[in-house]
Amino acid sequence: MTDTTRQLAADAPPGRGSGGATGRGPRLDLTRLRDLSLVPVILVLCVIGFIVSPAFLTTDNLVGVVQQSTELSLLVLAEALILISGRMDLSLESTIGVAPVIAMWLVLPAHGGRFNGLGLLPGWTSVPVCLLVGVAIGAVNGFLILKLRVNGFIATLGMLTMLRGLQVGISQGQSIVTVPASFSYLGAAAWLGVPAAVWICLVLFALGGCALAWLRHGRALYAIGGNPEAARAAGIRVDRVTWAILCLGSGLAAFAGVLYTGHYGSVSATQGNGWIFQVFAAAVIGGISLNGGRGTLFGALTGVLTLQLVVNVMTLGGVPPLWNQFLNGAIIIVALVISRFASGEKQE
Amino acid sequence: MTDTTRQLAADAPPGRGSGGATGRGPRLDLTRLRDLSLVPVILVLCVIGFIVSPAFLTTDNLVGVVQQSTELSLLVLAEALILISGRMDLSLESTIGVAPVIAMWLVLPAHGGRFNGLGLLPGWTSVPVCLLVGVAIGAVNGFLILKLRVNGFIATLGMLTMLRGLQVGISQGQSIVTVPASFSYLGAAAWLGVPAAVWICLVLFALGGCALAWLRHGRALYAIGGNPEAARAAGIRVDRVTWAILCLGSGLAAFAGVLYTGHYGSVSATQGNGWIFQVFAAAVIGGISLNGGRGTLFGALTGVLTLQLVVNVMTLGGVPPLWNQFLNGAIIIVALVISRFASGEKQE
Amino acid sequence: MDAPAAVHAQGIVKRFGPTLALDGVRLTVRPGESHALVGRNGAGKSTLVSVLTGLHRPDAGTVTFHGEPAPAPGDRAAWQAEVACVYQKSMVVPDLTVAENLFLNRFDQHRSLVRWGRLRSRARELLAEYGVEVDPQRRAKDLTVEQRQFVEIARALSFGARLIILDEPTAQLDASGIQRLFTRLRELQRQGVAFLFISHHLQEVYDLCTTVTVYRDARHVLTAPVADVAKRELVAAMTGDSPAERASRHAAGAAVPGAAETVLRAERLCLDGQFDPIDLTVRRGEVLGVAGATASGNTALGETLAGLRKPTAGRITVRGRTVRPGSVPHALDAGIGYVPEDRQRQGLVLNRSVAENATLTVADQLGPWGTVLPSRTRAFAQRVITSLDIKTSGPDQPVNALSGGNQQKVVIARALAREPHCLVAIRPTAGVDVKSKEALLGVVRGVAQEGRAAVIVSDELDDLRVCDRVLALFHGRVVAEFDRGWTDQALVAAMEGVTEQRRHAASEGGGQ
Amino acid sequence: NRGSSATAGTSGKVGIDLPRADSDFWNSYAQYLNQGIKSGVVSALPLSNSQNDIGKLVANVHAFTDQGAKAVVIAPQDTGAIASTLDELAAKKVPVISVDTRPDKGKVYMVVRADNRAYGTKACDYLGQQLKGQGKVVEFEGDLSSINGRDRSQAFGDCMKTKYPKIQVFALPTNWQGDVASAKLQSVLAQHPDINGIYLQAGGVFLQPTLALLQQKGLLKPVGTTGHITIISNDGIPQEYDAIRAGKIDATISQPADLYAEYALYYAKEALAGKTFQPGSTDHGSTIVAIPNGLEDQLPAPLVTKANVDDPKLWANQLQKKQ
Ligand SMILES: Nc1ncnc2c1ncn2[C@@H]1O[C@H](COP(=O)(O)OP(=O)(O)OP(=O)(O)O)[C@@H](O)[C@H]1O
Ligand SMILES: Nc1ncnc2c1ncn2[C@@H]1O[C@H](COP(=O)(O)OP(=O)(O)OP(=O)(O)O)[C@@H](O)[C@H]1O
Ligand SMILES: [Mg+2]
Ligand SMILES: [Mg+2]
Repeated sequence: MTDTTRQLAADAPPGRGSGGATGRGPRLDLTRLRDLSLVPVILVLCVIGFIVSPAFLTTDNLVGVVQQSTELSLLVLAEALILISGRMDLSLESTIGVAPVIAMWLVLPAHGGRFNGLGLLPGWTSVPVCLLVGVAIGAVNGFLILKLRVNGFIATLGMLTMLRGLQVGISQGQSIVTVPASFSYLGAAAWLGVPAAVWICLVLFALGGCALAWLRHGRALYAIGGNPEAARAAGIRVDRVTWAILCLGSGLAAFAGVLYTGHYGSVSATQGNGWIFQVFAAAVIGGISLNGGRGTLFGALTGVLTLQLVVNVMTLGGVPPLWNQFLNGAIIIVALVISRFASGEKQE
Repeated sequence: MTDTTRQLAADAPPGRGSGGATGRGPRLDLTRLRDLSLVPVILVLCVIGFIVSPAFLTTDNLVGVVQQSTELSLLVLAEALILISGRMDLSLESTIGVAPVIAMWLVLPAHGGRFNGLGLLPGWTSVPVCLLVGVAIGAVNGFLILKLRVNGFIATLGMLTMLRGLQVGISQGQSIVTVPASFSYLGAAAWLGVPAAVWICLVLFALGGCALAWLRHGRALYAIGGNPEAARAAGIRVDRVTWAILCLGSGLAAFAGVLYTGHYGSVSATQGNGWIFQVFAAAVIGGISLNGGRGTLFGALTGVLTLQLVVNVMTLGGVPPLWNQFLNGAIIIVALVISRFASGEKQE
Repeated sequence: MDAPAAVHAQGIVKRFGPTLALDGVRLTVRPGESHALVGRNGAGKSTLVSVLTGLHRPDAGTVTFHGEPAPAPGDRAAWQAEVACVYQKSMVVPDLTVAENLFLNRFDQHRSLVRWGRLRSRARELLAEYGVEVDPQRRAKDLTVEQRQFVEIARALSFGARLIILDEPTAQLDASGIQRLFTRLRELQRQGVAFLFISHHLQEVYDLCTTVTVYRDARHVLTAPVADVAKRELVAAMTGDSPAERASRHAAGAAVPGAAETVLRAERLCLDGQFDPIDLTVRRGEVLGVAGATASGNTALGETLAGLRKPTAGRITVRGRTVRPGSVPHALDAGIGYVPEDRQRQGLVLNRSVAENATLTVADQLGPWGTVLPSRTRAFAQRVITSLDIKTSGPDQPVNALSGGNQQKVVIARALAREPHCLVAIRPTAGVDVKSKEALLGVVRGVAQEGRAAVIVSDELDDLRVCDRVLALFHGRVVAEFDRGWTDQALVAAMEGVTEQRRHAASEGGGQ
Repeated sequence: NRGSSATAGTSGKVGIDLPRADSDFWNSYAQYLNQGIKSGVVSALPLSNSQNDIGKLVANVHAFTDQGAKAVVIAPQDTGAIASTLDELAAKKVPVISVDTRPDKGKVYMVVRADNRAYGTKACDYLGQQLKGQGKVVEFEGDLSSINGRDRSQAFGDCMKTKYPKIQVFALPTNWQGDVASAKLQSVLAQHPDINGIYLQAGGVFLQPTLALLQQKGLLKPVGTTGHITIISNDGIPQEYDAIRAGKIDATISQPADLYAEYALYYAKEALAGKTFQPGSTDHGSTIVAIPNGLEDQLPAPLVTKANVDDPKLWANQLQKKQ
């Protein structure tokens, strides 16, 4: 026995807590622990929140927090899937804005309104059109990354700028206030007293989580992210799947745009501006590896909630406006460090 | 004989143009070609610029373009060094702002001005203090990345937010207009009719280029970025060198802050805001690999000039303001694609 | 004869950019036949493998299985039904469990839902069937090299294909591992499974195979029954020149006088979980071998000597000077040269030039004031290229364009660059073809002849033959020490921990 | 022929830079500029857009002078970092008209802006009166590092402290982001359900998110009914007028995009003609005041309520007529 343990110890890659090496039980715990690593952080935040203001633990407030995280969480969901399969997409932050604008442009009547579209399509098509636009954007990203083989980070960065510019160009920089009812419904409606958006996000995360856990194509993402060659040898159509995921991701971003529009009552000209950093922060402190092949959607979700709770607690606590941003950054770092040590894995 | 030639053929690395097979000369050309890949782009831009406006080719205009690129190019220089050694630093974009502010805070008199500092130090210390602050920031990044082993991307992202917040907190969001003469001199002065900043940048790039080419520690960066383990096994003090480079990088960013202050006449509250994406774009289209171990400073420099020329040409060409940003993004992508095919290397 | 070949490849041409990897080669493996494919590094073996398994589409030529044309390039399932393969480079997904790696993308034929419980039990059965004791729950990256190799082999075999390709499966296995593998393979042979077996260990070819095919420089050279070709002819065919005097016999040269000064000494050196306190001394002109199977801790010992690992106790001295423990730079300065175990991982900066890699350790000697003069660098590189005869188009060629053998030479050049008093080399000939192997071992021997010393940490008998003295490690203890003239059986037995005969047992830990 | 004589002196071209293209307000400003230029007030180089980046602004100004611009109209969103550029222009004898912001340093020919401090004070007074000097008020602050945001915040804060000490103010920094504003308002509402007033520092960004949130929380009661939250916005864009007419919000402060454009061009023309101005009241109901580095024409920023929301003279109403 001693020798097997020694042997295991020998193989344990450096830095994984010594627990990593020994036997089965601990390892499982560790794996699960990686996803739970933010739970303590969230609990601490809740305690602080409760201390700074009794209003924190009211359903109103908590539901509010969750509702505010819906759009962001969808982007994180999308980015998480893309990261797990070993890619990156920065352009999501623009897709959430440009997809609805293009949809409105195609759908809204050519005159009368403050923003004049082409009026090519009936109002009810706005949501599907918006999603299609998202998918199309994903396809373009896929083409750049998989066919032209240019660096994904910069390619999607260029797309980010270009799409934002496209939005400004089409909307002439205005917010679009009058949108078809069908378009704003999902973001505004409430089911069983809880915003519809919340239900939808939960469902989507649940679906995504199950897909990653039990579906063949879900597992394929981990394989592709972990070792593309092996995946290919095992008969997974690496490029096709990756492309599909890029499309799906952008589609989700477009859908986030739909919710956003309903939630905030208009397609704002700066919708999603500067979100991508938050998206990455949430995903990574949630335990998703930027090198692909590792992480769970549950972790990502905890990441989003952490960031949103921070804002909420700081507001309730009445942090002096001038030091708001500073604290925000500090807390990201703290959360990152905690999740790194809780999961016991170096995040190279 | 025949089979030696075949052997040569066999030993040629893949995809580097048929020239790669035959002996040294061509390969060298090819390697250099990777750094020159943006030169055609720049030439095209110049032609366009000349067509759209005769004012383009005036020394005034061209010197102007170069001068406007100085601060950005210093950040790119810093990021390039860090990328070559296989790391990333997003916080540079905040360092360029916060370092001068802290320096001013320590140096400026405690009352009188619109912005009141602590007046702890004499005015002439402002530049050195600023640089020291930069180095200190780099040290903190190094600590997070190398000691705590957290993900560098997110850690420096957190630093980015935190430092920006720190700047807002200290400066109360104001621009600091009255700065010591010594502090604004370098950015404002002109030597031989050309802005001092331009000379300084050229010298710094030249120095950096030589260091990378001919200095022991310069070569070490490539080794570290290319394969840290091998570098370590070869007796290179990987962590120490990396740490030093992070400090140097932040120091350069702080120095860019000094130039910025002199150039624009004040420590602006939004100094460097949102630059980091440009920095990465410039570096990567300039042929620096995000995976480390590859790229040259000359390439990076061409990257910066390309981006800056685009802005200049678009202004001279009178691009409709609404479509400005769109073109910007589009051109990044085009440049990326061109540099990818000119260098003939997949940018995974 | 009459039965259609398990696989028949004809006129296969494959180029990678400028590189002609396969030049109209042919290969035929009959049903139930064990076919060896040998050739020097870069001969095109692995490339042929990827063609035969449908990973690469040949530029020209045809492949048929049992007389039928090969499946469509995209149709992996069909390929996998025809031929199973253990590739040269690891094909597991590090972060996934062994169970999942075993059944990657074929969890359940019909249902797209994965049933984990069932998957695990199937994995357990599979591993048990092939005698691999690995917990299917473990993540692949936590496995030892050997365990991983066996998992891949088990996976390959589990497809139930009648043709199995093994590309250098033994390169990373120790003797016992190889034995286990071979017993398993022989079983399959009896069941009439056909093999294509690639290895640089010709002995294995003779042990296992009936027919052998030799490639040289992307061309087919010969195919013949193994029985009909003597080793020297085989080598001749691979290298294309008249057979050299093989140095497989024990190292020649005068015995090292016990009086010779000690170059490297380790006193009660120990690293928890790796090896127990060990004393060893290496004298001028001596080559010391440290033999040991995978888990024996001999690699760890080597890495500790080189300063890559920090010992928990004990001290290392070079010519009486104590070396600061756990610091590579100090080890280098003290005069310890190091050839790491895995050239791809620790040896080379793959995208940099041969010159740069070769001079990595001497960067401080190539110019004044910390400068590195390109002229001197290239000159230095040129010297080692000629002295070690490294096959390269010049000092400026990136090393990732060199074959394994040549890459390994660059690593050794780097280790010798500082003219160390003592060279520590871990498995210096791993995955290197016979010709290069002799050259490399010759170099190591040469170091000793020049009045310096060397330590070879390895489990390959060919490596250990050049040693004057061999310590055998088993589970972190020195279980035996051999002078020259040891027999293979004795040494292997010692490495396997079967220490019934313990002539000059080491002063230290004769344990059990 | 007055026009011709006026344009007689104005041989040179004017370089005009727009600060950003992603806000209703600045796009209306651009529209008015284009109208003015078409009607030949001045001849201008093609408009440039500095995307809220001072570096781009400076680059564009350089381009203008290289193209021989004789006067420059800018709207520096960073009032510090423009200083040295102003000095250069002064050296080149190119007069500068600064719209909307007052540069901290460097010579300007004329600053054309409505006093942002006045916005804050107006809003404070309006809320103070409506709430009879007590209650709880939420203030959406803009970006703390933008001069206009800061002026409005400070003026509002000071006024509240001095004049209406009984009113409790929750100042929420938002970086001009609607979703941030909404999130923070939601938090505050959870804490204090009895908020009586809201001050939106920029209707363009905050209006819709605020209305949407109140709607969802059932707090959007028509003006006059009990439990109505008094909302005063800032900008004077058409959407705000709609909201006022619909009784959703009470008032807004019209930041005169039309006057910004009109007088930017007017002063550019006069500058080219070599005319100089003196402090004092003007013919267009505003006053020119002397500032350390030049003059400032403080344009009127009318408070718009249900009473005068249909006044055709308001720029947003003219905008609607156009469409
Ligand atoms: N990925 C690749 N890109 C370019 N050329 C390649 C690549 N892989 C192999 N080659 C070429 O194919 C030739 C044969 O390579 P291969 O790997 O088949 O050699 P090998 O016989 O497997 O050598 P070894 O015994 O070292 O494995 C090499 O000369 C090389 O030039
Ligand atoms: N990426 C590559 N680009 C160009 N040539 C290559 C590349 N990889 C391998 N080669 C060529 O392939 C030949 C050997 O390739 P390969 O990598 O299979 O050898 P190897 O696998 O390192 O040998 P072994 O695995 O037996 O140690 C060499 O001649 C080399 O020129
Ligand atoms: Mg091979
Ligand atoms: Mg090989």
